Amino acid sequence: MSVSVQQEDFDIAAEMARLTAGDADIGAVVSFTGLVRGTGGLTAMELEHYPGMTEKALEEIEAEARARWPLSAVRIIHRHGRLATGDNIVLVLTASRHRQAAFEAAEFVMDFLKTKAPFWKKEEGPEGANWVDARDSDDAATERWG
Amino acid sequence: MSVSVQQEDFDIAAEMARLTAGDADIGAVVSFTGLVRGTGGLTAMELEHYPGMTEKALEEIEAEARARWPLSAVRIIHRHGRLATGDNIVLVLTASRHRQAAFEAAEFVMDFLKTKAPFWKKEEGPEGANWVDARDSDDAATERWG
Amino acid sequence: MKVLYFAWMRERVGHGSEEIETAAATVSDLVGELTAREERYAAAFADLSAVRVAVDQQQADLSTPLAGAREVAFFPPVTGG
Amino acid sequence: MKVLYFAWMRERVGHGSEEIETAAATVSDLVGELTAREERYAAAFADLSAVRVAVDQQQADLSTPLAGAREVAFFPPVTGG
Repeated sequence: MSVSVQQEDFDIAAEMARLTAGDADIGAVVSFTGLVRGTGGLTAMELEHYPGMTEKALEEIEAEARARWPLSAVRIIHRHGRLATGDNIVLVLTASRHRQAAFEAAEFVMDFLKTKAPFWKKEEGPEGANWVDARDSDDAATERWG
Repeated sequence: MSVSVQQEDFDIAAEMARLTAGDADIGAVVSFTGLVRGTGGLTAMELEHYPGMTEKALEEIEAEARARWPLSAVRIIHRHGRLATGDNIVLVLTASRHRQAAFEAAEFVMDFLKTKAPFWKKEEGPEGANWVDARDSDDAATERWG
Repeated sequence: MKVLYFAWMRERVGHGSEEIETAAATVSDLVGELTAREERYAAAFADLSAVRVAVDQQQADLSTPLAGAREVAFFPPVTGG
Repeated sequence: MKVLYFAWMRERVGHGSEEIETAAATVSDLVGELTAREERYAAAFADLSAVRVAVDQQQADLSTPLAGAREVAFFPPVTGG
């Protein structure tokens, strides 16, 4: 199972080991880890999602990445629920023979995840809790993949 | 110490934990792991390097990346000596507030490492041992950074 | 038909899920019916440029037909990752 | 001056390091002196397009002056990562 939406934290070393096990053709693994930033006095966040559609969206994102790059393996884990500053939010792993495919596919997955996967962040800081606005730069990042 | 040249394997989870510890501004960590591929019946390789110059080259590569992107932390570990199929060769970690800087810096470090750091691979396969030729695509990848 | 609301749309409407009887032909018609109901719905849909919609868990828009649809979800632009 | 050889250049020359007395003004002069010595040096430097050089651990080329240099290294294009 290459896509997971879960409350629990993930173990990047275990995920990488599982990803590359038994495939001697993998020469490059890229990981992206997203963390809760404490900028602006933020102490925690609540991550809401759309159960059912979220998994479907992540699977579509993975399929699209596999169609565009020669990938040996992909793993996407996105957490939901309450997360504190410094906690992991998301893990994307891409494995390929060569580094360029792995790098580009990981970036692609993150760009699409930011704009297509139904997650919403509510940040808790010194002035109360606020829903995070979508960033124009994320839309722009997604558009560059055509 | 953000640059290491060593025979021993590395622990990506421990390295990531050390990289992000105590810095609440990190929102994105990208890792690149290079592995020994078993393609073409390769069973092992010997990785020779230039002690002294290697460390200097990696430190220059790191400094160049930090000058180009707003990075919170960088870690480069390159192994040398005898490595078997599936073994780790290199680890590059980049941490930043946002994902684009972390992705670009990790790619940049790898492109420069492939063309500027004094390492030479001798692969052992069914037909004996052979020094790996430099790849034109690595030179091209480095040139795109101007 | 099941109608879902997420994030601040859920908070404005006051609940995350409801079953409704509707003959709305499109998402746009459904939005019209909902906003006519009560002030809290009107508040949730006040700025349609900030509202996204999925029909049966597929991205949709105001013109998407609802014939045969079982689940419609309204939410703000996503902010995951 | 210390002269180092790596990878297949080391194998062709037969050793990885040597101390030499030289008055060579540039890397190019030094290559000329070495290749004139013995066949194994000539073999190592046969294709100069495949030879890279560092002077005191800094990337250099055939025209780099050697005044004051303590360490010169010859090697093929790098293949790390």
